[in-house]
Amino acid sequence: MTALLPRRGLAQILALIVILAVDRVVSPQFFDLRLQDGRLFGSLIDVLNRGTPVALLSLGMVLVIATRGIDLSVGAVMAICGAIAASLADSHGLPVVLAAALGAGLICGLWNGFLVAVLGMQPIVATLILMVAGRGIAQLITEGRIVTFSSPDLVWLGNGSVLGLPVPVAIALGMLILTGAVVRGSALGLLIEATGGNARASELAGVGTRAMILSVYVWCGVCAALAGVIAAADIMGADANNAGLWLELDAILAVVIGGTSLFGGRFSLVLAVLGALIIQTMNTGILLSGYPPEFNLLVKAAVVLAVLLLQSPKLSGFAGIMARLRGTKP
Amino acid sequence: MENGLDPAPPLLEVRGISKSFGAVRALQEVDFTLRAGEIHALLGENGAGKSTLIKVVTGVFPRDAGIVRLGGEEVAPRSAKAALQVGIATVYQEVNLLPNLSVAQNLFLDRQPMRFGIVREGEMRRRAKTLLADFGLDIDVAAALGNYSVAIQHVTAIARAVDLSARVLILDEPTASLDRHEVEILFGIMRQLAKRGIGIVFVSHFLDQVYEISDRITVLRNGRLVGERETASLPRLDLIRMMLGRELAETTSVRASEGEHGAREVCASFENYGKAGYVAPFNLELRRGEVVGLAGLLGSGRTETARLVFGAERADGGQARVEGAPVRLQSPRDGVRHGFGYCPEERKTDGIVAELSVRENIVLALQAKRGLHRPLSRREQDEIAKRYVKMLDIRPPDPERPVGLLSGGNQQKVLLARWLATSPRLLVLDEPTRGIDVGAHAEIIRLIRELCDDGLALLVISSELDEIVTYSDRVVVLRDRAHVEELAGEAVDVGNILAAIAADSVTVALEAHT
Amino acid sequence: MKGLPPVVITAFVLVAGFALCAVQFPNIASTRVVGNLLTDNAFLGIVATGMTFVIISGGIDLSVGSVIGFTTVFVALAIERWGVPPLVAFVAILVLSAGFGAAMGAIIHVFDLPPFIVTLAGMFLARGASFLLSTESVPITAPVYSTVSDFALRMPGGGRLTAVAIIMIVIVIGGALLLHLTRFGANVYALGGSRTTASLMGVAVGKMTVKIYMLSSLLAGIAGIVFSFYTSAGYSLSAVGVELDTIAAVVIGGTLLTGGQGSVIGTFLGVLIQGMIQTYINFDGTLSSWWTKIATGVLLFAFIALQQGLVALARRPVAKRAGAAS
Amino acid sequence: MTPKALFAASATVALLFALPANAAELTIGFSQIGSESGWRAAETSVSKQEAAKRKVNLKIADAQQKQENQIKAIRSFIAQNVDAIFLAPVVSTGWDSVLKEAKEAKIPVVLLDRDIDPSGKELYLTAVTSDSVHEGAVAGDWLAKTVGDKACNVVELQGTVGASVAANRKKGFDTAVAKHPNLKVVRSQTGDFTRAKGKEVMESFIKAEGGGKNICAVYAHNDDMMVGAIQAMKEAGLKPGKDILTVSIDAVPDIFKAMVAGEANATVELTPNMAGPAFDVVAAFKEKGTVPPKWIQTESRLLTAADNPQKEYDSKKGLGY
Repeated sequence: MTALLPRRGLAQILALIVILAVDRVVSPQFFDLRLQDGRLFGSLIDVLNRGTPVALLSLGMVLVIATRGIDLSVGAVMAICGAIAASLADSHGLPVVLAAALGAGLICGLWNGFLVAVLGMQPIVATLILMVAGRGIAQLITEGRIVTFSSPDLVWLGNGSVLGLPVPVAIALGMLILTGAVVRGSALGLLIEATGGNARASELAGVGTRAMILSVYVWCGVCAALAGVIAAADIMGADANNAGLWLELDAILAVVIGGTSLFGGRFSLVLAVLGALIIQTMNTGILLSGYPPEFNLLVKAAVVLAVLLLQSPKLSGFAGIMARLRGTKP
Repeated sequence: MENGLDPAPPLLEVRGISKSFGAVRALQEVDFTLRAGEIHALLGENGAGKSTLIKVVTGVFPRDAGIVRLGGEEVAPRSAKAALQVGIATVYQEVNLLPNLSVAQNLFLDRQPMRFGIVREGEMRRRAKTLLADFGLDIDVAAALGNYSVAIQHVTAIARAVDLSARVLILDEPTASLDRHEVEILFGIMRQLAKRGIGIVFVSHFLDQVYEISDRITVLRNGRLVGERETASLPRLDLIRMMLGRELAETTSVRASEGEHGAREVCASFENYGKAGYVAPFNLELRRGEVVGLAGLLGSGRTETARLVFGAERADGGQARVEGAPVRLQSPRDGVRHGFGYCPEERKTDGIVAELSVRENIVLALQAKRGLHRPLSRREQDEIAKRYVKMLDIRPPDPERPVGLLSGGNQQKVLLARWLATSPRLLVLDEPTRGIDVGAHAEIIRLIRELCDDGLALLVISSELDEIVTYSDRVVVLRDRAHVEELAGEAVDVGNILAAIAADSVTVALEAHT
Repeated sequence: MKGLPPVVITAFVLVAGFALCAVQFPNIASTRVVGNLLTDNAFLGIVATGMTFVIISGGIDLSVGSVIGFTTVFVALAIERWGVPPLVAFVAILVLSAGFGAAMGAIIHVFDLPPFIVTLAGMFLARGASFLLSTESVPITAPVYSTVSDFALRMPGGGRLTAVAIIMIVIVIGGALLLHLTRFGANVYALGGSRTTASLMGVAVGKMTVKIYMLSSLLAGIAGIVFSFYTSAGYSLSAVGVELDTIAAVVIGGTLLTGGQGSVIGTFLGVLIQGMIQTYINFDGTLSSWWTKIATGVLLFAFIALQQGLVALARRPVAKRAGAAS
Repeated sequence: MTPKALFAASATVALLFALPANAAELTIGFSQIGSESGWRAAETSVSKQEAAKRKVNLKIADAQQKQENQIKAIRSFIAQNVDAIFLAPVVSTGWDSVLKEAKEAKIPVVLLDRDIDPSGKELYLTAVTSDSVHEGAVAGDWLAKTVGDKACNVVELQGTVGASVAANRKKGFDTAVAKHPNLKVVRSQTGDFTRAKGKEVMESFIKAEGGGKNICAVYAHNDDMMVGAIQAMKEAGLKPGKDILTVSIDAVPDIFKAMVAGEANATVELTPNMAGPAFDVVAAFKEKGTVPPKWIQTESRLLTAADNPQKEYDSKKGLGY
């Protein structure tokens, strides 16, 4: 029993199950799945598909937060990279498009990392700069219009399917595995956790903390770029005004729901992605429920608070339940 | 101090206190008595229950059983604040004041002199000035506390507690980060306070200091009371036996026979090495199988020397050599690459990563040295962790326990393990025994010797001269951020070191304060 | 006084920036523009004053923009639809917003949750609640509104010192006095230094946390009322994103986001710097939407970098205090 | 800090500010809402074109969708003593006091695209706007006419919650549809005026309404959301324009592209040229003192697949949508 359950994450899994159950109540066909044009079709797939951008953002964000940072610019970076991808899509091949977009994300990440790791700015302020300017840069690229494209390659990235799964979902899954492999397969994970846990001590132990901090912002930029490309591919156009708008908050929320502390240290990629899914399950449920949209934010606020309270160390009652499930004493 | 025959009830009387955390019984039926005007040492190894007792008495932890009487009246404070209100104040080792506030605000936080709801800043500063003058401090009280030395911060904390009309003052490891001179000042203040009738509980690992200042001693072991004795009638060995529950030589002197070191191979050398405004240029040779001690007052440039040697600070002149070859030490990474290791003085802020496990803390430096792309597999990590947990007797022997939950001594061992795992040629230890209980203390000294015998070069900083003399082959004495003398062989003894430290200024200061 | 050097630097940046703007657009150097600067940023100045307390105490409050939005809607509906006298409506909303802040503070303290997330939920909640009240903008026609919004002290040169500007200045001064001269203010700094230590030193950390967020929400409520004076209307989408402007103003004003240091006056100057950037962009009038954003970002960077550079420069010559005992 | 460093720093800032100002006969300040949609961007670029035609020096202040920024912009236009102020109000209320200031400064104000609350009638010269309630009604009438007597379940993609245009377009549509009991709005959610949200919301509508079989028509408050919804329908294996009727508002180029492909049925045009008539009005007012009517209503043309969508697309695609 103990071995089967994850060390952490029970609160998140429970929350997801409860929200799924609520979704089932408001929308009886929630769990229906069928094959449509070689691709799975149903609300569950929508949850995965729509959750992809935030899931990708949270993959980068969780590493940044693990180093005690925060990246407010990811929404703007999404817009920039989506705009680049859309502008190039009809004149260049997919590899060039992807390279340009991801390269731009990498540069954005380098800029943030430079401000935080080298100039020593506080992460919120440092990334606020790109958050403000970045959307402007994206609009500069698109000149304020929605740049549409018809390149089948890029469209496939948004709407195609792999083994019945939508491509974005497959990409997110791939990125999760890749990030996991890079972070846990190399020493990066340990060194990031050490940097976030105690930067001074890690520096004295010979860890290149600046390089760690720089690299997580770069990775965060790349993840945001990929999310931006997918968002653009999804609607076959780059909407610089709205792409990724306020998604930084959702990504931070996903990471925190995933149990990673905003004060850095221990992190979990899988749980961060699970956090993103929790948010999207809730959003999809709201859309399916048919309630007037005026209620959307209230429901969101209530769910966020409930999930956070579930995790709170101070709620000993729940901790007791968790402990009993794990078969240990509180 | 008054004589021991007191007709009145004792100032603080603790009877039958018990406290359990889950299945762990931290305190069992502990009694403790403190008289007015006495300095009472509370001793015991880490984990003996000293901190728990203090926290139960001051209401930080609720107690399971027992009573606390203050001046004959039963008290049951629910929080540190409530304890303060009834007159029990605690000053911890890590000064619990706010470095970002002014000294005056720190002294009067939450009780500033007010008029019409507004803090009377001038009045507050005047009072702060007067208050600190009683303790022999004349400083700018409007400046932020963080600008001052740890000693001044400590005195400020004590001044605050006393001014809060504390009748019982609990000092938890107050001397741990003070140099000798500062300890003298603190002891002067303690004696003065005792004369005023305040009862002082003194927790310390420095037995010399305990004998110097305390009137009586209470010893705890494994959550139980071992006994209470008059200090004057308790031989040192008996005390140690009470604390450890076993026989142990107080210190083990195993200094290598001199004459040999001249022949030893030089593993790192520093010529004219220094940094303006930090440490004056110095020459230093570190040889295999040799311990070099750095002695001097706090702020004399010991830690600064260590940081330069390791590469944590960049030198602005001079040449460092490793095995004869010139090297540049620009960052800790350079130091690590050349096979250096550094256990800093501030374990909590500069040493451990509290949240991470013992295993992860141990492999951290080795992993950093190997680089990202050559990760240690989980199996290798487990093996390394297991090996060092066993070798250094880290307790509890659970490599997956977050290191922040370990005692100070065990954290120190984890840090040692971290560097040993990198197979270093030179290890720099800054106050390796500070804040560590007697048992672990002796163990760490033994370890230092063993490492040295294994061919490691060691540079050790310590404020405890007895200790430094015990293990050092050579001792470099620092004063005013400069290396002033190097003692070797027969010359290494406390008297010579003191003489070198004292030179002129300090003896004058010491006289002025005693 | 605490945090003086950053304040001086921010003040210098403001004056230098203003001079440069005035060189290019002489019209800027008029009392009219200065009056506009104060009037247009009145609500921001008020809410930033509250945010300064929160940030110095080591927290953050993302809900303020939504609280402003909710306040305007509530006030408008109360006065226009429910027939409540304006003063009563003001008192009601201030009680309500203070209670809202207190609840967030209590959750942060009791459940030991990060303020960023709790106030983010608060932001959703307040905005959602204002949608529930009304999604339409509601004009306020009560006579007190035209009286207040038409009131202005004439400055020489045609400038107007409006009622809302006066309210803001009073609150900024009040906030500065509260922060620097009272026990509450000292406790705010104490919390920012270290919550645990502050608690051990006798500061009632829980109560302080509740009070600080209460103050922030209360000031957001006042800012909401000022906003409703400013626009004579209540609108559920008003003041979206103001929390970020506010945080930027506080930071430009020299307050550390890590807590423990900062000042209300610095924040006030930060608000004016932001207002000046916008005034400049408006005067220029050739910047398209995207250049406006980019220019704002570049200027934000320039100000922060300049300030950091100057602070570093100012600190360098100061040798570390020896601090030896007598 | 040294004076030298300060000087260097100031010089850097000075560079940022050193952008040239140009002179022209008539200077007009335009407080634009922002660039939240393609239509808005087109309005801005058409305004610039029209200004260039008439040699008007147009100062555009972008408010980033914030009323407070618009008020600031108007105040700085007044401070600059411009000849006239154009205002595209983000919200209908809250302009009284700043417009009073403009009136005191004798600067005429022309509203573009959107009207303000009636209480402010005497504060502006004229309003060049469409009637967004009417737009909704045109869409509703078209749907009623097209469907005839058949029962028809309509799903609605609303604009941003709280936006007055969204409320008006909903109101106009609801009124028109209410006259036909066979038309029923079964689901209504906000798509925030964006393609991405429009697509996401449509996806969930399709799931909730039996895979789209129960939906007979979609009404979107703007074309961008409809473009997203069309994609959602196609991905669900439905044929937009045939299985499900579409009607939306704005007439952006991409909706004509969809019409050409037979995937969209109708749109209601909102012309981006609001500034043109406004310039003429201001010029006449300045030169001859001609007082224009209080409301210059632009036409809300209904455009369907029958109206040569390819031509419409070609004429609009260069306008900066």
